[in-house]
Amino acid sequence: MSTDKPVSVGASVIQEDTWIGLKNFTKARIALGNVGGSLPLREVLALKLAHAGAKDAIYSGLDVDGLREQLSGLQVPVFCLSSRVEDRMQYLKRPDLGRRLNEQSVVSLKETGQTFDLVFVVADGLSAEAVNLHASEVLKLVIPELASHYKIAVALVSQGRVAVGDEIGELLNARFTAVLIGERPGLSSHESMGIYTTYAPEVGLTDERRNCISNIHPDGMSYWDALRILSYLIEQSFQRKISGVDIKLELDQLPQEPLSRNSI
Amino acid sequence: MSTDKPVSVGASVIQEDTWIGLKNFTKARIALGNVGGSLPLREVLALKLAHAGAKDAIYSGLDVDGLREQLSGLQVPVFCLSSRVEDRMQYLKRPDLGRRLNEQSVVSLKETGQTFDLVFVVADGLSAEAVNLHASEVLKLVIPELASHYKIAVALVSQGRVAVGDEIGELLNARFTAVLIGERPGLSSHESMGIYTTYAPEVGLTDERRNCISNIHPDGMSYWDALRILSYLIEQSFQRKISGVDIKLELDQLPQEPLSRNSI
Amino acid sequence: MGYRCSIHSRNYVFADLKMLLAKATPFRSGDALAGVAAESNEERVAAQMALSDVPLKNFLNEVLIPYENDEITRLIIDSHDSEAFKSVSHFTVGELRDWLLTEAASTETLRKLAPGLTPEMVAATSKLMRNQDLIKVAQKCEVVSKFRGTIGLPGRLSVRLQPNSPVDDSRAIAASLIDGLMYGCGDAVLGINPATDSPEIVAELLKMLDHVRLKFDIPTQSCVLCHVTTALKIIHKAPVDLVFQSIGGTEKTNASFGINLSVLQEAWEAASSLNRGTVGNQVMYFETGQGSALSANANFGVDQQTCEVRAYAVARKFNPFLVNTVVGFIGPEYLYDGKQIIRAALEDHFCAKLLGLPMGTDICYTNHAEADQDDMDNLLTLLGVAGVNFIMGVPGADDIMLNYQSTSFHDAMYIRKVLNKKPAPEFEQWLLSSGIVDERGNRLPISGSHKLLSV
Amino acid sequence: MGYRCSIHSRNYVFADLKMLLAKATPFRSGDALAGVAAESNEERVAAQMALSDVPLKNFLNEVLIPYENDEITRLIIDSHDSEAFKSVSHFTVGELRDWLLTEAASTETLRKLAPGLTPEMVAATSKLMRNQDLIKVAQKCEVVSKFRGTIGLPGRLSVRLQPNSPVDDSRAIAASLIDGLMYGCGDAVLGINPATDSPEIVAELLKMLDHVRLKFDIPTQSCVLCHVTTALKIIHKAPVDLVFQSIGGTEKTNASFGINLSVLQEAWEAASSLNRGTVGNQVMYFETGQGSALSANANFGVDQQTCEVRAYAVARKFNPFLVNTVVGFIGPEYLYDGKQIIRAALEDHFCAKLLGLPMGTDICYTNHAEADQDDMDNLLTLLGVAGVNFIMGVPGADDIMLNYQSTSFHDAMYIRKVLNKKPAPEFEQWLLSSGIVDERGNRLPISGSHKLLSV
Ligand code: B12
Ligand code: B12
Repeated sequence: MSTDKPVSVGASVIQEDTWIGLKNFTKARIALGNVGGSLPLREVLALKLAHAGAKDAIYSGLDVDGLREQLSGLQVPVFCLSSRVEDRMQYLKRPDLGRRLNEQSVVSLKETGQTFDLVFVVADGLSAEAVNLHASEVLKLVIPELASHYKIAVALVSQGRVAVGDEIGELLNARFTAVLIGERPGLSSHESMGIYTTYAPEVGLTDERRNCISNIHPDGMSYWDALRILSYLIEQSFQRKISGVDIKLELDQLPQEPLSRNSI
Repeated sequence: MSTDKPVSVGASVIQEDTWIGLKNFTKARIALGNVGGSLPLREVLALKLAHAGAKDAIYSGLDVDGLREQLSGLQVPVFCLSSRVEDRMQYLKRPDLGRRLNEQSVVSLKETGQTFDLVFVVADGLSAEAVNLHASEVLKLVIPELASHYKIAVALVSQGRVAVGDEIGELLNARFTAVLIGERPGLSSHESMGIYTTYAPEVGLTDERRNCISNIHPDGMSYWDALRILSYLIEQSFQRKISGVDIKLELDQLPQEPLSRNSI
Repeated sequence: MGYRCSIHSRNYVFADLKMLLAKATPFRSGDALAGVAAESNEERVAAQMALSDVPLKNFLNEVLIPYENDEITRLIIDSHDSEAFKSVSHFTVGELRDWLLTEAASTETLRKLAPGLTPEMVAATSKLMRNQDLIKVAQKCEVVSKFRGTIGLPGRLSVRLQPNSPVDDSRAIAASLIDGLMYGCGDAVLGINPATDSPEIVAELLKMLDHVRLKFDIPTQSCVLCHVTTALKIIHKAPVDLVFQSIGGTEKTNASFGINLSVLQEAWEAASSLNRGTVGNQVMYFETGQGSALSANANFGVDQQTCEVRAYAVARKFNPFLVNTVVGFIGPEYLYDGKQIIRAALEDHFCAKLLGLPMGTDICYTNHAEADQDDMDNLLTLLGVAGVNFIMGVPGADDIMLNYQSTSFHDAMYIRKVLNKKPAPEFEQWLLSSGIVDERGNRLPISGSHKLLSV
Repeated sequence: MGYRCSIHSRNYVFADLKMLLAKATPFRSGDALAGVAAESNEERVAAQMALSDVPLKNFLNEVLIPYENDEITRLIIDSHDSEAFKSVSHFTVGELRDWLLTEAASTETLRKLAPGLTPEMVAATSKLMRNQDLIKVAQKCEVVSKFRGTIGLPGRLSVRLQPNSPVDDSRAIAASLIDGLMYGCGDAVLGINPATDSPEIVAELLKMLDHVRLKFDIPTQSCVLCHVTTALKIIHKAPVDLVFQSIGGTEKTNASFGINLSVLQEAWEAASSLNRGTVGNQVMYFETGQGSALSANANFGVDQQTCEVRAYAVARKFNPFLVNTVVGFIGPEYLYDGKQIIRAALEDHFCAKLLGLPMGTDICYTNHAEADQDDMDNLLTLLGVAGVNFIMGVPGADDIMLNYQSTSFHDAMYIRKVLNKKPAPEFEQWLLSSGIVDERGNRLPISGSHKLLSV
């Protein structure tokens, strides 16, 4: 054989996929093509770059001032709290500390001596970016609609995990908490927010007692859909005095327009 | 088939090696037996335990006071020096710093304003244990024999690498250095010492310019053999005004009893 | 009582079997978090030495979590097959490890032994094994399971196609599904994680999967990984092949997941009764992962790996089609970096296989862990050699709903290529007849008019 | 000139090819020590993106170390086979990476391509490859070498038997030698590292090895790994099969080892002239390892992996029988932990194979590195899949003279078993006829009166 014939002049060596059109339906990494079955280099590098970005999101910080500012018009008390975690490194290794308030926060909540029906907890979780972007938008839509029926408070928590809502709820004698929290950042969405709801919160509950609305971000669930589900969960919880696995999301019972219609 | 017959009652499942007797000839881990070709558990665990021990040796410290004390009878100046390394963690990552003296050490050597023929450098290297155990023994044997011909000094260096001897030699205008240094600790010998000799030392030399006597420890080379070789290297270096690859160890030219005969 | 070992002049004492097991475990962040990890390498080796001398019989008498308080302990003790155990009943843990590596422990012998082993015995043994031991013994274990395809045959490696969407959008999911099929994936299961826990949505997704399967006559099975109680709600209204549930190794962990053995029993009975399988009728799909018990404060001082293996007792009761350890998924608080993830995955795979389970692995990491694609390549290759039953297939490795990186369709092509592994036989036939791969497993060029693209 | 890549709104500029290569390298401690590592993951990806667009031709025009100053640069440029290069001369680095993974890059094509590739092209390509890519492509490369045995055939894996003694004691070495042979090791070479650099001792050890080889008619070769100048001294007085030398990738590194190309040439000619081989006459054994150039202050700002691959140009010139990267041997200042060691080993193996060298690996770590036996098990398995030509066999993994842990005889049994690899064919026959292993590679029980024990 002669080796002086260029292996594949001009043409790319990538076997492209003919279904590139399907990319219109999803942000998933489909129709990437292949080189002998393996991922083409362009895709390998794109993934690496996204990985670098997602790692940065983990280290983003909760914008307490900005959030307080944005929520100021709602006329509900806003508590600024911290978990027992000291820094991000520790946050990653000690979820137990992220589930509990630090002493100062406990004292400040005890001092209020108040009782609430509904407490919205905003926690950085694994992506402060997510709640910095979405939390006040969601709260500005939901709180005005509920304020007439329920006594409401908001708590902002740095270095918080989902279960930190239990202690906050207990200290504020809340009947219900909804924790708005940054989900683990993914390669394709660094700022995905989740909402975890709990009826009759108290320290020590586990996740079977909660419901979850996940993937709230521009490519995921819209604010509007999240709010429809949230309204439903609040309704169900207050009616049945429970939360968690026994509440299923029955689509036909979802309010069509629970609140002013808005998309993300 | 019936599974109620015990797989191998009584007898061990280990296929033992019939040449256990060969263990008398070596400390190597031979005749370990096997289980289906794999290492029997007893040997796996023995290795793990030795690994824990070897890692500790890395973190042993140079016994400067003890060494100075032991060398005090020799009537040669003993300099106590440090490399530029700050702690063990840094030592492992920055050999460049371990090859250079810190400022204070440089100053102290410059202050002496003296010239020496032979400088013996004792450095912790990767196992301070090794030089703590062997260095003064070797020096006590060799220095008295040489003191009549050569002007000698000793330098003790914390956090030192082999090449730190070059800077010391240069600063003391030495014609020759011998660096006694702790070799990397092995599983079976945590305290193995090496001696690296250099003629006309100066900063920036590399290893082709040195000779090496390695594996000085109870299961390795005896003090006596090390001293025979060291005498030979000193003789060759001063005669031929070189050190390094061009000097080969010709056994027949080794002095039979260079110094008082002693085994480790 | 207590277990002891003295090293040099130091005496190490371990109060009970639970503590001995914890201290003998290779280091991982979760055990440190739980406060049960060994404090030095020497203490760890001392524990391993002491553990190696413990007779296997002890595990039948000294339970880690009281029988009265935990239905999984009861399950383990009550379902122990003492006939099968007889052949190794005279061994210590160390002897079992040594014996497993010998030729005497053949595929057939190990299959028969499985019901005689308890999770704790197996976990204990794994703690004494090096990675190479975990691979070598697992490779000998063959666990075959059947529904519409046959999974786990020697020389084969299957893939769960995981076409998730953050909004459970059918078209988005179908797009990823087609992509995966075109890369030879989907023989283990077509399995969607739903973003929303709604019976209607789950039913709708199941119908879509079944439609695609029937339309193209794909010899595989489907699953929507909702909560088991959600699946129960729709089981007679939608085409349910496999029923999924996350499970843990203590009753309390399962309670935190909102389940218990009787709910699982109910699900198993309901799904079995549908008789939708063709070559077999194993209907359960379970997922597990080190750390879930501690995360739910339900570990009772038991180390996370032992908790994990106890979950396999739950799985084993329901004769599952698939069991999957989501090893790097839960996060760095339990498995900190690539090294810990790799070790844990090899342990989980070995332990499950030895207990007779059809184990697959979600070879994965989250963006808050210290790991990267190279670590996954390593683990994928190691598990391939160990004979893992199946892996995940996620478009481009990036799950855009669960937000983590798993193995991609391309990774599946890689591992099948370098180890010369084939898909499940029924699915392989389908791939060949659909013109997707050739006999050597290479991807064929696929035209824009391929039948699958008409979906 | 300079290379650039902008990411988001940030502009990354890399002054020259040398810097581009360094910044594109996966993180390792040695590059940080040298001050040439990328400062962030993003910078690293930017460098990789820029590097992927560099035409391969550039490497022939822009050398990393000036032609005038470095005999290895001259060797690389002067010996480049532009005929063989033609087939890929239109590629960028990224395209070469992509092409290597395709079916078009077959074993035969790659063999013919090898002389057309320079070390820098290959190093650059490897930096863009994931571990799975390094494994997959290396697996396709077959490099066979011959002396008294045939090494590197597909389905085979050989072992250097390394029976060191801290005092070069013949009986101690013989004891380890027998032990290793009894575990099927020694087909790559019976190779002793001498503790003392004495011509007489080296000669004596060579005689002992030759005596054992002849007495038991073992189809293998021997070597004492002294300095090449020492070997030259005794080459006509002692039975020298292979001549050994450590080599580096810059002229100055080699100077620090006390060698240069002409010394190696002299050694090669002398050893070849002895004609001691039977099935072939490849006489050189080289060792390399990332970090040696920096350690000798001889890296000229070139990253350590590129320096390493440049050493392969030196090796290639002398048509070696064995090349061995001592990957975890040099220490944590160059490769900090198990992860870095594994990555570097896969790179070294891939690069050498692609350049046409018979590469083996000293899968090892020192006690000052963050690594353990599990890391070695992983690497051993990965390299086995990648098709490594040979590994080390050290009694119980513990080299009592060099003070580090390598692979053991038992490790060799493991990898051959799980991957179904055989020793070199000549040696396999000998093992069978000596009653040491059976056809399936299992160790037979060996009586105390076995002939080898009469030594
Ligand atoms: C990590 C994770 C898990 C881990 C949680 C363990 C841990 N320590 O982190 C494991 C693997 C155990 C798990 C299990 C389950 N999960 Co989950 N999980 C996630 C995931 C990927 C990330 C969550 C996150 O980032 N949280 C933010 C951090 C900062 O909070 P945290 O306090 O550290 O973590 C807590 C919560 O994440 C909570 N949690 C995790 N999953 C779920 C699910 C539900 C329903 C609830 C109430 C809470 C909950 O557990 C953690 C510890 O308290 C999300 C998907 C996503 N993109 O968010 C799915 C997700 C939340 N899980 C989901 C489901 C369905 C489950 C299961 C019910 C599956 C099953 N059939 O058993 C189980 C059981 C959950 C339970 N009741 O405990 C769905 C929820 C659908 C919905 N809208 O209700 C999601 C959206 C995706 C999915 N389909 O899997 N999960
Ligand atoms: C590590 C090591 C190496 C590494 C050194 C790189 C590095 N950065 O560490 C590498 C792989 C490059 C190496 C190469 C060689 N080594 Co070497 N090496 C060792 C080893 C295992 C440990 C040394 C140690 O712990 N030093 C202590 C630390 C604290 O000092 P350091 O300043 O960090 O390290 C310096 C010295 O180790 C020195 N060094 C390393 N090897 C040699 C060899 C000689 C002859 C000299 C003068 C210096 C030297 O290089 C390092 C950097 O300056 C010893 C065996 C042992 N048990 O000691 C063999 C050993 C010292 N090496 C030996 C030999 C023969 C060589 C080679 C000559 C082999 C060859 N044929 O090319 C080469 C070239 C050495 C040179 N002139 O540069 C012999 C020496 C025999 C003798 N009595 O002369 C020994 C005893 C064992 C052996 N047979 O391999 N080596």
